[in-house]
Amino acid sequence: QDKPAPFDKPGAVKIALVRYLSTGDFFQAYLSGVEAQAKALGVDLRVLDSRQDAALQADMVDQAIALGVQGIIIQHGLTESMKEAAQRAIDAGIKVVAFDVNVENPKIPQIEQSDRDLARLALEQAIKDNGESWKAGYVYVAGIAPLDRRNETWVDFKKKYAGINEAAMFGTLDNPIANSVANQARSVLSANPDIKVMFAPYDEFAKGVKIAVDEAGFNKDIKIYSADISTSDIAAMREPDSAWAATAATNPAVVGQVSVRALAQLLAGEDPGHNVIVPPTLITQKDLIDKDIKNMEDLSAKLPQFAHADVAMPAWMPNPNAK
Amino acid sequence: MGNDAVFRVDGLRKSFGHIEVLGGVSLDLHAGEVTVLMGANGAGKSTLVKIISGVYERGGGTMQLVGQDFAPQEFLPNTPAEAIRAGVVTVHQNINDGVVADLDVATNLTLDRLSGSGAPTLFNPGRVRREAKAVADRMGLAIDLKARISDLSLADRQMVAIARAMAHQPKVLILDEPTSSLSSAEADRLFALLDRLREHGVAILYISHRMSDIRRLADRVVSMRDGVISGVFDRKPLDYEGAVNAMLGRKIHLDRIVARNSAKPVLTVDGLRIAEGAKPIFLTLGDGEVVAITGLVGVGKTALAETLFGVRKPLSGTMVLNGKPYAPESTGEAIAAGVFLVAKDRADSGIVGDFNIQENISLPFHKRMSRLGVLKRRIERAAARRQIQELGIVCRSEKDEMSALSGGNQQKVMVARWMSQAARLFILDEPFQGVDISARRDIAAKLRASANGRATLLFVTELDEALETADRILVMSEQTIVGEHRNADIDLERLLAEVAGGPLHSAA
Amino acid sequence: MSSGWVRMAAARDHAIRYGFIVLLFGLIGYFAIAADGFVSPQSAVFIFQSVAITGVLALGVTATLVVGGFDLSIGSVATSAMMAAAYVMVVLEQNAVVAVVACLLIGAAVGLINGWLIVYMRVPDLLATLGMMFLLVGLQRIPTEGRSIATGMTMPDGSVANGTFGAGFLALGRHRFDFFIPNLIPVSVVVLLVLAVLIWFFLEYTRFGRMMYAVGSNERAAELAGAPVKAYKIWAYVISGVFASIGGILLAARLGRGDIASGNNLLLDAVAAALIGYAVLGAAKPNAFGTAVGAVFVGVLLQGLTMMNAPYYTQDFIKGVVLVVALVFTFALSGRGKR
Amino acid sequence: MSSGWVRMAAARDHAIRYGFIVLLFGLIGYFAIAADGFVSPQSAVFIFQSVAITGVLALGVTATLVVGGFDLSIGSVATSAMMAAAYVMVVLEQNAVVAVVACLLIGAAVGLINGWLIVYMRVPDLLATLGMMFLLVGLQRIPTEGRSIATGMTMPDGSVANGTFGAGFLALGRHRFDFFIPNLIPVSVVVLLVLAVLIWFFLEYTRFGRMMYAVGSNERAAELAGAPVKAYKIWAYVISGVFASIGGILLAARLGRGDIASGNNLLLDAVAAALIGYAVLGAAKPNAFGTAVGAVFVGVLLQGLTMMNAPYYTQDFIKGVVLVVALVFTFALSGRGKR
Ligand SMILES: Nc1ncnc2c1ncn2[C@@H]1O[C@H](COP(=O)(O)OP(=O)(O)OP(=O)(O)O)[C@@H](O)[C@H]1O
Ligand SMILES: Nc1ncnc2c1ncn2[C@@H]1O[C@H](COP(=O)(O)OP(=O)(O)OP(=O)(O)O)[C@@H](O)[C@H]1O
Ligand SMILES: [Mg+2]
Ligand SMILES: [Mg+2]
Repeated sequence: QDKPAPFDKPGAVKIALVRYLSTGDFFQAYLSGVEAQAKALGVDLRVLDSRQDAALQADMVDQAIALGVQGIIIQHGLTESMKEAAQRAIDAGIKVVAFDVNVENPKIPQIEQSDRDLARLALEQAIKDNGESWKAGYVYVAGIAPLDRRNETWVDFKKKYAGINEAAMFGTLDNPIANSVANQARSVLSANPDIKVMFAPYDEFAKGVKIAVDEAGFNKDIKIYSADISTSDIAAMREPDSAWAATAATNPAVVGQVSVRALAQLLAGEDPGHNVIVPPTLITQKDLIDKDIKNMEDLSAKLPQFAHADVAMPAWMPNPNAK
Repeated sequence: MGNDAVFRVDGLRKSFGHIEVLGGVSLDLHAGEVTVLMGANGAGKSTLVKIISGVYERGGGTMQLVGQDFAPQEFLPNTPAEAIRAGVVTVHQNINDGVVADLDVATNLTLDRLSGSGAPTLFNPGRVRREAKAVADRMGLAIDLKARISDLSLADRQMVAIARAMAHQPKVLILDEPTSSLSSAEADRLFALLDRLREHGVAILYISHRMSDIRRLADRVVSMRDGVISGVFDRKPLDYEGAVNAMLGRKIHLDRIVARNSAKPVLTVDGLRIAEGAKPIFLTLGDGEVVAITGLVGVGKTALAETLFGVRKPLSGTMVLNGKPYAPESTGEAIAAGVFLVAKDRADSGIVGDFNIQENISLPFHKRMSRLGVLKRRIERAAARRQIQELGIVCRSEKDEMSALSGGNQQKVMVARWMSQAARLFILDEPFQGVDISARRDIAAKLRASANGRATLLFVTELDEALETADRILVMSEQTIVGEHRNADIDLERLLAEVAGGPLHSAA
Repeated sequence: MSSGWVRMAAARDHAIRYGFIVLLFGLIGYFAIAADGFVSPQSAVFIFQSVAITGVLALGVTATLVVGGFDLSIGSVATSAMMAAAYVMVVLEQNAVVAVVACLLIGAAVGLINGWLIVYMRVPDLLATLGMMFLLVGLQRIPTEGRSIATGMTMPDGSVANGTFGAGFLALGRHRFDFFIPNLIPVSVVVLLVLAVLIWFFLEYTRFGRMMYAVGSNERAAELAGAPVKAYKIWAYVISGVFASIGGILLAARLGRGDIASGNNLLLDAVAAALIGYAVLGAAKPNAFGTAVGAVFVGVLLQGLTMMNAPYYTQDFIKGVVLVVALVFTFALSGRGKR
Repeated sequence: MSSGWVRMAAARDHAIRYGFIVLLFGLIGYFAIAADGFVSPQSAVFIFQSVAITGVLALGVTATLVVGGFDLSIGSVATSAMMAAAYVMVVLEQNAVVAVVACLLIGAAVGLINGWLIVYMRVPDLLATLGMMFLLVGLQRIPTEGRSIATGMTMPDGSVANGTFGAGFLALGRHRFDFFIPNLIPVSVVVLLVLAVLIWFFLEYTRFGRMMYAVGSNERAAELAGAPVKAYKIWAYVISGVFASIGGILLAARLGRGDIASGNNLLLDAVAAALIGYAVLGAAKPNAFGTAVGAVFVGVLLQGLTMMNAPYYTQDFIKGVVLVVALVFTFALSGRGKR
């Protein structure tokens, strides 16, 4: 299929991915999605990794400008530090998209995995499984943007369903996160053995909670709802009598692909729209067992809505998943 | 005699960088003999000892252990452990290299057994204490075995290190200035022990700058100069003067001191009490006067020195310096008032190891050598060079690291530090520790020559040092001053009685 | 001296010796009243379990503190061992024994390299182990290009890794021994206790341990007394490395996968435990018993606070305050203290 | 001695003195060839900017290293200062000057407390500052219950904080001075350079700095030479605290908010820079020039690797390897080296 300029000449386009977060499976999968789509499009990708240094990330945008790239993907970061940097890129005539960081710029499409939707899907499943009133434990660390957004949904749900009783809120980002959260969750479970539902809207949290629930021997009495997914999460959910009931997730690789595609559309003179939302998928324990899903590949193969999002997908766009 | 050598050093060489320190040293040690090694500061004595004991690598030459029951064997220790195992045991010059401050006396006394390969794996505190007690008893050491070394005086630490070395039943025992911080009573105990070891056929190499030690112990004297043996004296009676001349390469002559009087008082001490239950001290020091205070170890000499220097507070009493009340709150105030102290135990309280000679000398006088807080290095360097010249410090340049100096030269740097500026009251606490005879006389002469314009107060345990240096000699006992003598017509008997805290003390 | 003075000094000595222990029991008493369910065998076991991994690391770092060194690489050694265990079982499809041996070898090797750098290359301890820390944090991610290791994962080359964590290996994290109550004591707690007793005995009651203290206090004197100082120092780092790798094994067994993590928090918590140990029984020096008590102390504090619903940041705060206060207490009173 | 031997010794001396600098230039040369766009004024400025904050912290910790101490709290002082700046401006709605003063006071206060603990309470340095670190990590989150501080945030009590970061304050992070090229040099780089020159001059050329080295080498000797040793030690921690708070101010100005997740790596990176400084010019001791070079070295390395598209984990790995190799080189050859 013919691609529009400037993608008609392979290697003519240079783009940069400017990252805030990189450590962990989500970010690795996101990067692989970006790489796959960039390869499919035949563009030259530079990865600039600020390793959670927000100030450095802003500088890296300038560095990308100096490198003469035509497009920039900003992956995570802080509004305050990235807003002006993004504007500088626009001023330099560079096309920019931003994933999961609001740079408050009408010219910059916002790619989102919609954290509110993620939390909503998981919580709706919790209501479906457990009714409208239960005692809950909640894992949350304030100050982390996606967790803050997921928290908003939790707050809304608590308002909406008066029967939800939040007995304990805990959480930590001390690494290894799962290990530290497991320790906390154990303490919480000793203090509140009657908790029925654990809402852990980040899979590292959920893994920790699951370890604690198993160690306390409560795995048949408690259900865990979370967000995000990885191969090891699938294994944990599939264990016999696993307390981990459901998770809502977008495929980070798909989000990566969408990020590149939206940028490509901008470069080709098309408009991907200001909010490019990658819809989340609810994944339940039952799905995994019934469909015999063992890893992320199976998940993509057997839940097509997870494998591919028809977002930012004009006809000329090569699909990196196509074999 | 030469045929029963048990240890033989032949043509030993050593260089640091491109400076040759040992230029082919040959030496025999004989069973049942004390060989005294004499040499000026920096002659290379400690370096030789460190090679023999496996601390330094040799640069050339051979060493041999010879025994009646075995063929001569090459002796090439790569580590101190190997030397000890072969029966060559050393007490090094730096006392802090001999003991582990954080551990108790018992463990320190048995340290080498604990690290020996034959030792039982388990550490049984009871057994260790029993072994330690045996070691201590042989030396007649009366130290609490449970005490931590860091709570002991330097003399006690030295005794612990010596006791441990003795306990090895060594074939060859090397002692590098073991008495430099011992009192005469402790030194006597040491000598008695060395006599016993000598009878048992141990070959002993003894290094000292103290003629009294040397006279007491020597069977043979070997002189060393500039890294080579410059004389061997084994014909009785031993020719000590010849040995000293051989080690110095010239004759030294002793000028008799002409004791001076002073009219202008610089410091007046009135009823100072430095310890609970001690009698008050009264003292006047005059301009141009050199006063020595002597006394046994532990009688409060250092305590008095530190009180004068503002390190400690007196329990009661007043001081007047230059006609003004003087009550220093800190060492800084004392220095500002012109009171300087050359502290004893240079390694702990004098030398800044990371600094070179120049920086060590200028240390207390930064304020005078700087403008707006910025140091004037040219002035600093000039002062250092002047002192190196004046005191004859053996070094390559004023930029040398302190660790590259011999012990005696390190001590000279400490004296040089405080001589580099004019003092009103100049206190020196054991300033001759480890300094060779000629250097000691040089320093004493410098002190006397520059004495005008200040009062000089010397704390020495060795009476000889006081006699060589001072106009007036005071005796301390039980934290107070018990006697006073003009260094012209001294009643030595009375003085020694005072030192020993004898009848005079009870009469006072 | 008046007898009043003597009595005061004795009281002060007691305060120094037992102050920290009293504080610990006071804390336990407080939580027992304030937090439901704090007092139970399970809760006690759990406190031990929660500090088992950092405790093991802390015991290792104690060995390096004893010889006057420091090991900043322990956190990364633990996470490297965890990744290695997962890699060996999941990617290389080997069994649990191979995985454990591989981890221990890694720990020993890192310890040897650290020791060699410090002893023979004369690199200062903090520097050498900091460099090692960065190196390992990077190295452990290279084989999987930064992915966590779990059964079924896709490798960088696109193949799928199908090995699994052996049951024996997982049992290290999950099996519980009966002790009066069935299924009470997890393996990790047993490991902690055994290692604590071992290293305590080693340091206090063998000549090697004593010599390590001598080396830490005065290296030169120990050497001149004939001790193989270099060997002792290297051994200390090997102990530290091996203990850290045991911590990593426990971590892998508990998590059931190889998780991307820097291990910085493991490092800090372990160091905190070892340093708190200085204050226990007025030792004012690194010691294994103190380290173990320090680890338990932190565990009690965090368990109690979490049960009382204190948010994580107040836990950090209180941990800091208690640390500072406890230590001021010990060191200011004892009047010793010097690293 | 033969002249050949002398020449060899001289060569070794040169290797020690200039080895690290040569390595740095070699690295720059390599990246200049291997990575497009590495050589440009912008790139150079960028390298400095990327290490400005850690560099400032590293300079501060150098002061404590000089007096023979250590400060583990610098990272948390920086983040506390950042949070404080944001709190003062956003929640208390004060201006930039108040915010800056508040930060500096916090830094000085923490330094004083650290110094007091170490000097008067005789708590070992690592211990005191580790406790302080935990304490601050918790404390800085208490006022907002762990939330980041940004204009329009909801406070725990439900009110909305409406203050903004003053333009003057933001300029600290964003303004660039002209230097041949317009808008070239950011404020943070200027701050770094000015502080580096200041502390370098202070340590090398003033009597206060000289005495700090003396204190670090032999405390008792310094005291007997008339130095107020306690005051010097406390000052060192105050310098460290104030520098860390300046780092925090720069961080807040760059970010434009008080972000709880930022600043995690500051401590380790700053310590790495300060320790690399030991190797520069063969100093084998803490020194300000070395620290600055160390910081730039890390900046060059990471920038070059980033430009060559090396993934983040290989960057850590290479950082560790280079650190270790560079230091072996210096310390093994120089034959000094002892903390
Ligand atoms: N580590 C070193 N590096 C360089 N030079 C050194 C070193 N150690 C000793 N020297 C030099 O070697 C020479 C001999 O020193 P040594 O310590 O053996 O003297 P010594 O005879 O024991 O003197 P003293 O009576 O003062 O103890 C001195 O000039 C000294 O400066
Ligand atoms: N740290 C200490 N703990 C207990 N007693 C001490 C301590 N330091 C000194 N003393 C005691 O105080 C007294 C005075 O000691 P000081 O060191 O002043 O004696 P000195 O006459 O100077 O001895 P030296 O000849 O060794 O210098 C002695 O009885 C000594 O035992
Ligand atoms: Mg000597
Ligand atoms: Mg004295």
